[in-house]
Amino acid sequence: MPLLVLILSSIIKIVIIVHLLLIGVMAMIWSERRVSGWMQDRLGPNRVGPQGLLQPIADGLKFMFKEDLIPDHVDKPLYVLAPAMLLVPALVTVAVVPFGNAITLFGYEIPLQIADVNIGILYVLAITSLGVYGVVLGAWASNNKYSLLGGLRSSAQMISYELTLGLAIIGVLMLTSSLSLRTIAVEQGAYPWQWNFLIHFPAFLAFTTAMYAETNRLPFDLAEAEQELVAGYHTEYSSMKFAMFFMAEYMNMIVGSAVTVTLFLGGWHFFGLENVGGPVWSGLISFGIFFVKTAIFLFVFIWVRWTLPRFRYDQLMNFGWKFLLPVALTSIVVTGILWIATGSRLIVGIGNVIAAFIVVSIVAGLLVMNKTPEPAIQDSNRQITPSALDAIE
Amino acid sequence: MSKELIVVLLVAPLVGFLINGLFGKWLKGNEKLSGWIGALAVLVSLVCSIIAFTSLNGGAAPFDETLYEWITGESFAFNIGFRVDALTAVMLLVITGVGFLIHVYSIGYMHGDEGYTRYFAYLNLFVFAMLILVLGNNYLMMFVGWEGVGLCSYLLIGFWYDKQSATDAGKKAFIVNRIGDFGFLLGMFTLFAAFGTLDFATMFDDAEADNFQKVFGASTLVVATLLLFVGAIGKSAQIPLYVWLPDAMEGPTPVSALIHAATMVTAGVYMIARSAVLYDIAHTGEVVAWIGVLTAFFAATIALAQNDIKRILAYSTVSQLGYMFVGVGVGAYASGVFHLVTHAFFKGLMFLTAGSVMHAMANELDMRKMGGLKAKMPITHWTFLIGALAIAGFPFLSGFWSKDEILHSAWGSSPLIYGIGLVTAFLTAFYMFRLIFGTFYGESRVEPEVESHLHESPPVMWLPLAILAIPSAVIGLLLGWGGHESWFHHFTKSVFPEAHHDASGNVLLFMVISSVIGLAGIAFAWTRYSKRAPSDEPTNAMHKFVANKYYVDEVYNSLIVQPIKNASHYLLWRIVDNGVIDGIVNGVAAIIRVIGGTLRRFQTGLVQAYIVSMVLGIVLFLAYYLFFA
Amino acid sequence: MNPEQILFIFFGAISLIGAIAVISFRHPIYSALSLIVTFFAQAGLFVLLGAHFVAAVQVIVYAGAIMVLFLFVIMLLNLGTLSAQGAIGGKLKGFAIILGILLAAEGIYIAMNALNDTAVASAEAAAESVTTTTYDIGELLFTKYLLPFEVTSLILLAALIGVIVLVKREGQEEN
Amino acid sequence: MPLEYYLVLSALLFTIGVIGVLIRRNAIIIFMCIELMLNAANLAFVAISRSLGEATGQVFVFFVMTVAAAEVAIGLAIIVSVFKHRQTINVDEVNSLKG
Repeated sequence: MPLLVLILSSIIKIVIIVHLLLIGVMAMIWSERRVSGWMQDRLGPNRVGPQGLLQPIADGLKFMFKEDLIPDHVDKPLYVLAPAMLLVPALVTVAVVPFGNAITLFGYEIPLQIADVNIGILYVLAITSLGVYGVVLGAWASNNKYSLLGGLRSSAQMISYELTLGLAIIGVLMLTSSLSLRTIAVEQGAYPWQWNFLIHFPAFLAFTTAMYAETNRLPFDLAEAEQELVAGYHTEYSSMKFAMFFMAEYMNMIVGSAVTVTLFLGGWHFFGLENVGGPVWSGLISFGIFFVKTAIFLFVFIWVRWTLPRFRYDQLMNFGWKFLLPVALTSIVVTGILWIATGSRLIVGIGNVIAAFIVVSIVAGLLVMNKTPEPAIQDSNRQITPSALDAIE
Repeated sequence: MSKELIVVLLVAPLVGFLINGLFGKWLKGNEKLSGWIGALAVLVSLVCSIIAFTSLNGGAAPFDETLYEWITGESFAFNIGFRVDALTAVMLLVITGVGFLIHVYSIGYMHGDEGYTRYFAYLNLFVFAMLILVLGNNYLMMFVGWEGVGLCSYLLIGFWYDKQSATDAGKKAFIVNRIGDFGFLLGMFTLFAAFGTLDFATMFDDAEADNFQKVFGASTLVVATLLLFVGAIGKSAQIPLYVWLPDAMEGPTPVSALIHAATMVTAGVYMIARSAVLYDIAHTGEVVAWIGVLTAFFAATIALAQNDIKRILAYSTVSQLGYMFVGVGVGAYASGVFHLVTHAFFKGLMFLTAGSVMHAMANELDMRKMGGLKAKMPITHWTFLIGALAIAGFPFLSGFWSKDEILHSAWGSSPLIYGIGLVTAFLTAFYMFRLIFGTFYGESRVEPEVESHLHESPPVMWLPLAILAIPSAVIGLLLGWGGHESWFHHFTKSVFPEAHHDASGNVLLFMVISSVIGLAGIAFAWTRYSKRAPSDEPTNAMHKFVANKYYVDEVYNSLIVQPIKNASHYLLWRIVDNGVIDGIVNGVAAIIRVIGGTLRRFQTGLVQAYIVSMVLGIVLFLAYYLFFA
Repeated sequence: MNPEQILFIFFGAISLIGAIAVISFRHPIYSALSLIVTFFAQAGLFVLLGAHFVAAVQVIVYAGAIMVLFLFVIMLLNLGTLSAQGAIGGKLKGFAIILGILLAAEGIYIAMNALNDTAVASAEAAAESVTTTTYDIGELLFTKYLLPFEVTSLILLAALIGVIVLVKREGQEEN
Repeated sequence: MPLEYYLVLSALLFTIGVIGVLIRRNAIIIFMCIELMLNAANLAFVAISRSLGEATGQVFVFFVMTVAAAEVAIGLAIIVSVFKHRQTINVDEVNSLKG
């Protein structure tokens, strides 16, 4: 492929995908509100446009025309920088996600992926881990106790759950022997029973859960818990800067879902449907399949939001360190041993589930046995004193 | 024979030692278990030894292999290697066989002792070290074992370390042995300088081919073998280094039986038998034989006047070791080793019976307070009697055969040695039966409160006695029938050089003479002691002189120990240590104090100031390295 | 000027500027941010050197974990700028900077000259464009350097326990 | 790109780290400077690894990073506990090393 074509096709892909993401964000905002309404037996937005479809645009316009307020007491450079630092990683991650099989145009085969990096999954992890800076810096720059607490919570939470995020995919990597997302998607094959989420079911659950935590979604949204911290790290933000935080959150959801679909749900594969039609059509169909899968996963996001209540902070830490992390570690050990010993994906899958069950039972048993009456949470974590450390830890 | 077999044989006691030594604390509640672990470890070794013995194929197929390279230099290599030939196989059987029985015996004997597990740990360690000593295929391995058994001997003599006399005896044994070991080391160095290796096989081949560096000219091997013999003198308690062995009786009696009668003290004999080739070439055997026969006679005379049964046995051991040296000294290596084997059985047996007596008598050792024990302790009595008859050379018992062979060979070498040996045999029979009559016959002189407790020992103790009594009685007949044409000689033929003097004279005549001498000794003892107790007080000057062991300990004390002590106290401590060394130390300290007083002002407590000086150092060092070096 | 040189100058300049910023900013938060920038530029240099895996790990470990920890602590202790006067006066400070410049000069001298006629220099021409893959690193890591690898796991474990002990004891004292 | 350029860059970064350790008083910034020095070493490792055409240097970078992570964890814990006791992390004021 000539360099020119490569550059051109890449630019086109980037433009399309970024716009798709932005549109996706709007769609998500709309569907979140509509689905929430549906789940709570109310209507949701239904005035602007048919079914309220134009509501996100209205919201966007409102954000744009509001006064861009920069409070007096903030650390100005960081205050301005923070929303961008949250949004950029979310956008950049998408570069290595394969949206579909290749599409053939004008005799050139163009893969539906911006860049097939050979360390793709490491890239995703690296960039995802940067998302926390936006939150933390925004929180600190706001020079506001509530924001700061939100930022602290967020950073601790993200560091904790990143571990699970990284460890949970190692089983997948071991069986695929590749770090490239495209290879991982291709290796999974066409049929759902070949997909990774069945082979690594506990790891899949752990990964998904950790991803919820990474995106600061309910039930893990302690960084912006309204009842405790007003609006957490973005309390001081308004107008477009707030909108950027807002968009980043949804964008993270979309990208996270896409990564999950690629890693665990067979990517663009679905019963061989992706191979139907010519070189052009099959590419488009595979993209469609990928889109649908991601959409379903996003629906689960909203569904979970209205199903599970928010964790308390210590529960969050306990859950992350004492359940998810052991499950992810077990998954590595079990997958490795069983794969070497038997070489059968079926046995690996069954073994993973059994081992995870055992580990969770043990941990739960230990926790129940060691249960001591929980001390009341002290008021002192309202102010940042050395003693607040202990309460936060 | 496989490598694995040897490793198992060797490691089993080590494992026993580790278990008892490391986990003894947890085994304490169940001391029987601890004892049986120890015994089992040795049993494993025994079984392996038997397998090794049978697979030797009558001495035809020796095993010699290196397992591990220990120290490797440019021009030399010391290896951990093992050699199993006829000599080693015999030693293995003696060590593990007698060792096993003594372990079993100890289970009963040590019952209720505070250091029960420690005892078995030491005992197992001893067996391990002894096995290394006899298994090694070079002098270095032998030396490792040599030192190992020395250590265990020290530990076990001082086993009851809260008893002053026991710790003193342990120290004495250790120090006296060090003198011998020093000789052994020097001998080893000489050999290494001469041959460039310490491996038996290559060294003996080179020696026979006269292919070695003559570090001391023609007398190289003479020097080396005599130095090695100094080691043997220390380890095997010969004149003048025999003084530690009687004191070593402070240890538990089974230890005396195993270490100070059956195995360790015979290491010197083993070493000379092993180095037979060298001694043959160097013609130093005569020295060995003379030292041996003098020791034999000298120790026997001391034994005449002792009243402590273990001490009598100890001097008897020294005396019998002297016999063995006579054997290996006159070139009858097989006979010497043969006597080693028979002696291991009957002397082990006698020590154990002595232990049995002590057990019954509440640790009483003085035979003036015994007498008439035969009725109370029949098994002990009979087994002891068998042992005593064997050592006295009663016809057809084991000692008869081996001692006879040695005397026979001695005649061929020097009639004078033969004569002294014969006298010693008479003395041996006499003092042994003095002991028997004093202990088991006649009126009971036992104190009343002790007498009420008198009993035969439990089965775990008398069973080993009974078992040991059998070989004590018959092993000589089995192995030694036929004198120099016996099975034992055939078996060990491959190991030893040809005897250079033929057995002259009528074999039967020699046998008759020694039998008569032995019986005469018994008869003489019967006339003197069958009716009356051994005398309380020495009656004349000669008796007193002998009863006090010729005052050798006192002579050593005033000639060697006191001068060294005084020199240490006045010269080394007062002048060298207090004056010179302390002066240097204090002076250095004073200088440093002055420097430190100046330098401490630089210690500001500020980390960064330190780092600045560190970086300054780095910069200067780099500058020097880059531009000036 | 080929693209590699351009990129080298770009990333090199950023990392130098970032590094200088680390030691120049008064406020630790800005220092930390500058350090993150430096780390990113270094990751870029690693990519330039064909070490993709190391680049990714650099971002994950340094930017993703270590620096977050730094920020976390800075925010937790709510550290402001420290007062200017200290025991190390201006003289020592000037001396330190001079020392640093000397050190840099020596380092550059080493970098430029010391590698002459060494194995490195001779091998350089042969292996200019070799890209090491994750596979290569993994293979080395789990064969030749297996023991060091296991030892690092012990180091991490020790650090883990150490941190818990450090912080836990303090907590109990206060309660 | 010649190896020397990377090494010069590495040397410069290292020196900046050293200067930082020498002139800054904030323990956390000193700590960051140490990280900077480690990174400079990493850069040299990777550059030489590329020049030699083998991955060993990168393996060492991996080890350096592991040690750095452990060191940061411990170091920050120490800083936190020092702060709890003395309410400062100014190294000038933390001078208990004085004899």
